[in-house]
Amino acid sequence: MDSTVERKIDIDGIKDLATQIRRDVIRMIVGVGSGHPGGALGAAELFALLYGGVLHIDPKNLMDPHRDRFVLSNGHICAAFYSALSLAGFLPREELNTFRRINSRLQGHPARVKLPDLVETSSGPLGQGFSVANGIAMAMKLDGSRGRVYCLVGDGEMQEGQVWEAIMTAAHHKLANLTLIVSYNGLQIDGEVRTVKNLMPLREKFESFGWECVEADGHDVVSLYRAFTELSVMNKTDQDKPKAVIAHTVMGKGVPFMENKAVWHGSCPTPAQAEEALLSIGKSKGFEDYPPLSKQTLSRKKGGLK
Amino acid sequence: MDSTVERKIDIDGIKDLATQIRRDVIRMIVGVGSGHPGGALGAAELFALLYGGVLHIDPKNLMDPHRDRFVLSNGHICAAFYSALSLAGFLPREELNTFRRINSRLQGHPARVKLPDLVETSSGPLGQGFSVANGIAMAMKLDGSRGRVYCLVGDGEMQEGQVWEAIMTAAHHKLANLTLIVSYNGLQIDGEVRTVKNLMPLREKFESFGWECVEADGHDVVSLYRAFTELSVMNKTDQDKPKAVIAHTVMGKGVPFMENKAVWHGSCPTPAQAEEALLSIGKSKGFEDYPPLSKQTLSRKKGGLK
Amino acid sequence: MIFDKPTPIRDGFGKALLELGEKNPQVVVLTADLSEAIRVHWFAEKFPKRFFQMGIAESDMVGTAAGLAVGGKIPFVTTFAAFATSLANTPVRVSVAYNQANVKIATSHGGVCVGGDGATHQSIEDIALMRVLPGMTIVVPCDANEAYKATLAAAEFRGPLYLRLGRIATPVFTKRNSPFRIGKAQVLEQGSDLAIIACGAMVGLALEASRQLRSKGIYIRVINMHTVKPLDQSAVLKAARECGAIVTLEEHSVIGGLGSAVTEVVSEKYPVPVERVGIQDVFGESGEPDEILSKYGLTTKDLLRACKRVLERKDVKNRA
Amino acid sequence: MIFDKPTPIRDGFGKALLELGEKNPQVVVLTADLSEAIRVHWFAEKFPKRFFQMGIAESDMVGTAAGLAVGGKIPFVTTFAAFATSLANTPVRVSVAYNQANVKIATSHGGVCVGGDGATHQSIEDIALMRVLPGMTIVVPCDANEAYKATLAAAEFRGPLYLRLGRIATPVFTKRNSPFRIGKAQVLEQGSDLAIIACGAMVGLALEASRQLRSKGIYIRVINMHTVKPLDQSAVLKAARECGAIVTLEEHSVIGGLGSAVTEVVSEKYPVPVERVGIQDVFGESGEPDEILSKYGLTTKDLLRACKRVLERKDVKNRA
Ligand SMILES: Cc1ncc(C[n+]2csc(CCOP(=O)(O)OP(=O)(O)O)c2C)c(N)n1
Ligand SMILES: Cc1ncc(C[n+]2csc(CCOP(=O)(O)OP(=O)(O)O)c2C)c(N)n1
Ligand SMILES: [Mg+2]
Ligand SMILES: [Mg+2]
Repeated sequence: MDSTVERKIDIDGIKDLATQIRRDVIRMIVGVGSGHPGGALGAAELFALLYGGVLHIDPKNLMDPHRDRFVLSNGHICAAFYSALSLAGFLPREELNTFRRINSRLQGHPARVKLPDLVETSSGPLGQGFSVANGIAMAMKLDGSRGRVYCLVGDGEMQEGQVWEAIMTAAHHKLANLTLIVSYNGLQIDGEVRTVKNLMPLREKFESFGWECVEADGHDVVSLYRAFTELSVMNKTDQDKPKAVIAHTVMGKGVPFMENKAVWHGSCPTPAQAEEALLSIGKSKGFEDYPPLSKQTLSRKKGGLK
Repeated sequence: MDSTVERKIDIDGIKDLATQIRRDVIRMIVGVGSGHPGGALGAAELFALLYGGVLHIDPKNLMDPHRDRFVLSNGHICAAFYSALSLAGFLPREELNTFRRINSRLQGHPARVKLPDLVETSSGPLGQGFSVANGIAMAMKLDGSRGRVYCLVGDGEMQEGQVWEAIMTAAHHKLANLTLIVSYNGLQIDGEVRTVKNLMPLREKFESFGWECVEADGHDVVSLYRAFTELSVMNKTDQDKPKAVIAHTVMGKGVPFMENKAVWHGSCPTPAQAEEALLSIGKSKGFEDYPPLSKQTLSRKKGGLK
Repeated sequence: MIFDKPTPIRDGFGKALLELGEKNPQVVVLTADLSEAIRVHWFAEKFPKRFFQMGIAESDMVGTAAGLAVGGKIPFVTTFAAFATSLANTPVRVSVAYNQANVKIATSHGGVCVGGDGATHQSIEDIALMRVLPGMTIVVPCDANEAYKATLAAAEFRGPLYLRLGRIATPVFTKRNSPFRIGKAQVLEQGSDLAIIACGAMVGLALEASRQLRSKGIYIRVINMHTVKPLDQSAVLKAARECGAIVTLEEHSVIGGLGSAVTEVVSEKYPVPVERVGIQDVFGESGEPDEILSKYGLTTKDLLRACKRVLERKDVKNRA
Repeated sequence: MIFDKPTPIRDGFGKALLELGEKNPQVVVLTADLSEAIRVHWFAEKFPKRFFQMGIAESDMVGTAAGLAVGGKIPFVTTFAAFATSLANTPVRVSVAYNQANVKIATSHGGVCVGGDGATHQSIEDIALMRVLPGMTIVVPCDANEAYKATLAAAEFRGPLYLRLGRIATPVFTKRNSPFRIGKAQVLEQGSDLAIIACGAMVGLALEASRQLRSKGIYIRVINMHTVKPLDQSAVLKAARECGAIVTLEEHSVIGGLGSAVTEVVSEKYPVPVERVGIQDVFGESGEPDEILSKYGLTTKDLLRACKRVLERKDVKNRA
């Protein structure tokens, strides 16, 4: 079975990509002194798989009506998103230096006005992006697009009522061209999801709302890919359910001292911690760290930093 | 089995009360020329049972900390609510004449500022009341009240995201002192619920959200009562789930030309139709129609009508 | 499609939408279980594929519309004013306004002329809620004809736009060939003793007040400020300079809406006395529209009183 | 509990809450997965039974709080400004304001000093959104001491109240014995060439501008308008009459907030030139607080420029 997957995607390449995303995330956050490392690290494989094997998007043909779309609803983990975009050729690598800084296109939460071709919708307030993803899927159906919409949400995010409205909408409007990915790391800001506000059993919930739902190990590329493809028999008339992938992830994955600790949802590591983190993550084989820019260069380029 | 129920509530009396509620609803709405008869008629047995047998509320001791509370979340059906209040001695019967009129306490949607002792919370925008009911249940738990909170919602109303937030809240905070009643008539303004935005299977949804859920025939007092009591093993430590009763109701029930027709959600019958409706409903045995007030009286009393 | 007898303002919207359905295949319509109330049932019948019933889920509806706009469509989302602007405030803010998404939000039940449904259904805040959003254009047509034109203009206009439509039958003031341009106030009467700046169905009251005062030798400038944002500042400042006193008039709270917009501009550029006629920061209630208008101070009489007050203050100022 | 060095305004709130926990058994606290950000983790630890974690569900949280108030409690609901006032706008409107429920809504992240999180997390609309609700009291403390007093006062006050609390460390201007009464403006400097009416952390800028202008012989009246609603109209009108020119200053859009409130009052009662310093109807962005304040026109320099502009207009007016 693994071999089938291997024929379709470059598993090692994607794992390697995930490593580089993790490195980028740590460097971006420690570089600016704030951000959300936990969820971003936990979604490294997801972004690597999406931008390294699943999404049909071509940086050179961004207006292809049949391209896939990606919506990041849990916008706070955007460090991983920006990293993936830069590694996949959509953004200059150096630009990651501007993350969360004044005058940057890489806002602390993805901003469509800053990156209209890459950010389908601004997110930040949880629960907003998913509805937009549904709307995009509807427009694509109207236009006969062969593309697919992937939308990522956090588990804590699913406590927002609007998410459940969107779940009903996708099922009711038969958005079989939509895949919702839940990054299920069991944590949110104030602690464990089950303590803050329990979501379990989540799969049963999706099923009772008329969705197809599979679970996957969010750090196992093969498991994830299989979850995606098991479901992507899309646009067939006999198959009109939207698809949910519950990706079991670990907050802070890859950095032992961060793993499964809610405090790393939104804390910035110290420089020493960042170094330790980078050591744990290791180096990627196929990629390089983005080059640092001197503050002066940044300031010249963007005209804002002091 | 029926006999057990009969020992606890006066089944015939409650049925009779429902008849009077239906009469009142028709007369109130045709009297003012607008309102929402469909859902109100469909909830006649519910209101009759609540105010005629289930709720422990005493018009003479409205501040009893152990009293039960009732929250009408689907506020548009308040004609039935006001009627029940008047029949149970909480409101003067004549006041029903003022329904939806200027300067009235009987607003088109229940307004707490107008009736602070009887309306626990203002409703109108769907999806609001249920959260408030949860809050009341929490306050009662804090205060060690033996009372119970009953909250009524419409099926269409359940499309609001906030309802699902409240569903999660009640389960998470173990509000075993709360009963949610869904008036499941399968209709809303624009037609069938399953066409507008499907809700089925609803019971599975409640269960996947950690609720106890039973279904009942919303027009069969015994079936309804059993649903309430099957569940009211409340405040036991081993039992901390909130309880949902899916009451299968018929929009416009009791008035054949209105039954199961979405158009009667919010249309006012003509005087001739109202007469026909009253004929179909028949007379109650134990109650009288509320006396009409002349426009002059109304105007003198309330100072507003022309 | 032009109306000549009293017509619900929303009808002008519904009819224009039908025409847009034919003309522009990108136009899509969403509603939240209120298709007839906001007059999109005509569009729904004719263009079922481009009509999306979203159920009672206004936040999701607005977000979905933003997605449709991202996908190249021109979505009109429709519901009551309170539900679009208050209940769905965050999707409007984030997914529409901040995204600069090409979404048109069209609502009925702005103001108090809602009839028996009462305070919760009477939006006296919607203009304020929309006005504080950067990049939001706000259009409040004064009659069905203007609603018709505004709807066609909205579809041409690129960007977020809020269209507030009245529910009850309203006299028709504007003609087939009356000019309408988003952002450009329409001066209906040219007096210079005092200016009344009004929007929506209240424009009728302004014309009536003008008629009554003319007989006393007082000449009112009546401005139909159909676009509340961006406000036609030059029309306001011209009125301030030439008339020296202003009364604003709207079926909305005196806080945050047209009245505030006018006081902001004149305070900054040319301070003159301004009276704001509107709902005086209280919730509405059930009743017949005329009963409510009269109880809450939105009659010609109230307007005339405000004119009198502001003229007195203008005099004091001129004497000083 | 009194602060003397720069302290996040929210800390004053968190400490007062802790004291309220002891003093008043009816006080309960709700949060939506942001307990530390809004400093209710101290209360949560000490009074776990009266602390309700509601998860990321702000609308439901506000509705639940209204229910707790119906049940006799004094709930403080806490989250970021945008989530309380925009996302939960309808529960605030219906279940709190219209119900006149005794709910206190306390938020951080009002304004742009949020740091890197960017526009969606920077509420420049919250005061406007709350001000248009009938019966809503709005308090914007200028430092941690005032936040502390305001929180205690809020618990005593009956009815809906919105408390806007800054996130970043802010210099402390007020003293232990500085007077604080909801609805009563505090005049910090007594000049009469020009009045600056400010709220929140911006009061510091007003004091700084006053210091700088004093050296040029221009005497500023600095008014700390901690209560934006109900506005202390007599303080505003006194300033208008005695100073003849006003600058308003707030970390909020110039639409709908304190600036609008002031122009409404003076336009109605005593028109004078008013400059509104605030966010100029645009969304914010990521950056360091000082970078953002400077990019968006909220520095002492910007304030001084506004003072100059309004003084020129006052002169023109006086000459005319
Ligand atoms: C509507 C809204 N409420 C609150 C927040 C603040 N917030 C940002 S992330 C977060 C926790 C999200 O949890 P989860 O989705 O599980 O993401 P994770 O922490 O796992 O990355 C919260 C409460 C927000 N951004 N939006
Ligand atoms: C938030 C909100 N959206 C829309 C409406 C308008 N509205 C009133 S009742 C109703 C239909 C409700 O359906 P249901 O709950 O099934 O009640 P029924 O028609 O069965 O009485 C709608 C859409 C509303 N009151 N509130
Ligand atoms: Mg999580
Ligand atoms: Mg129904």
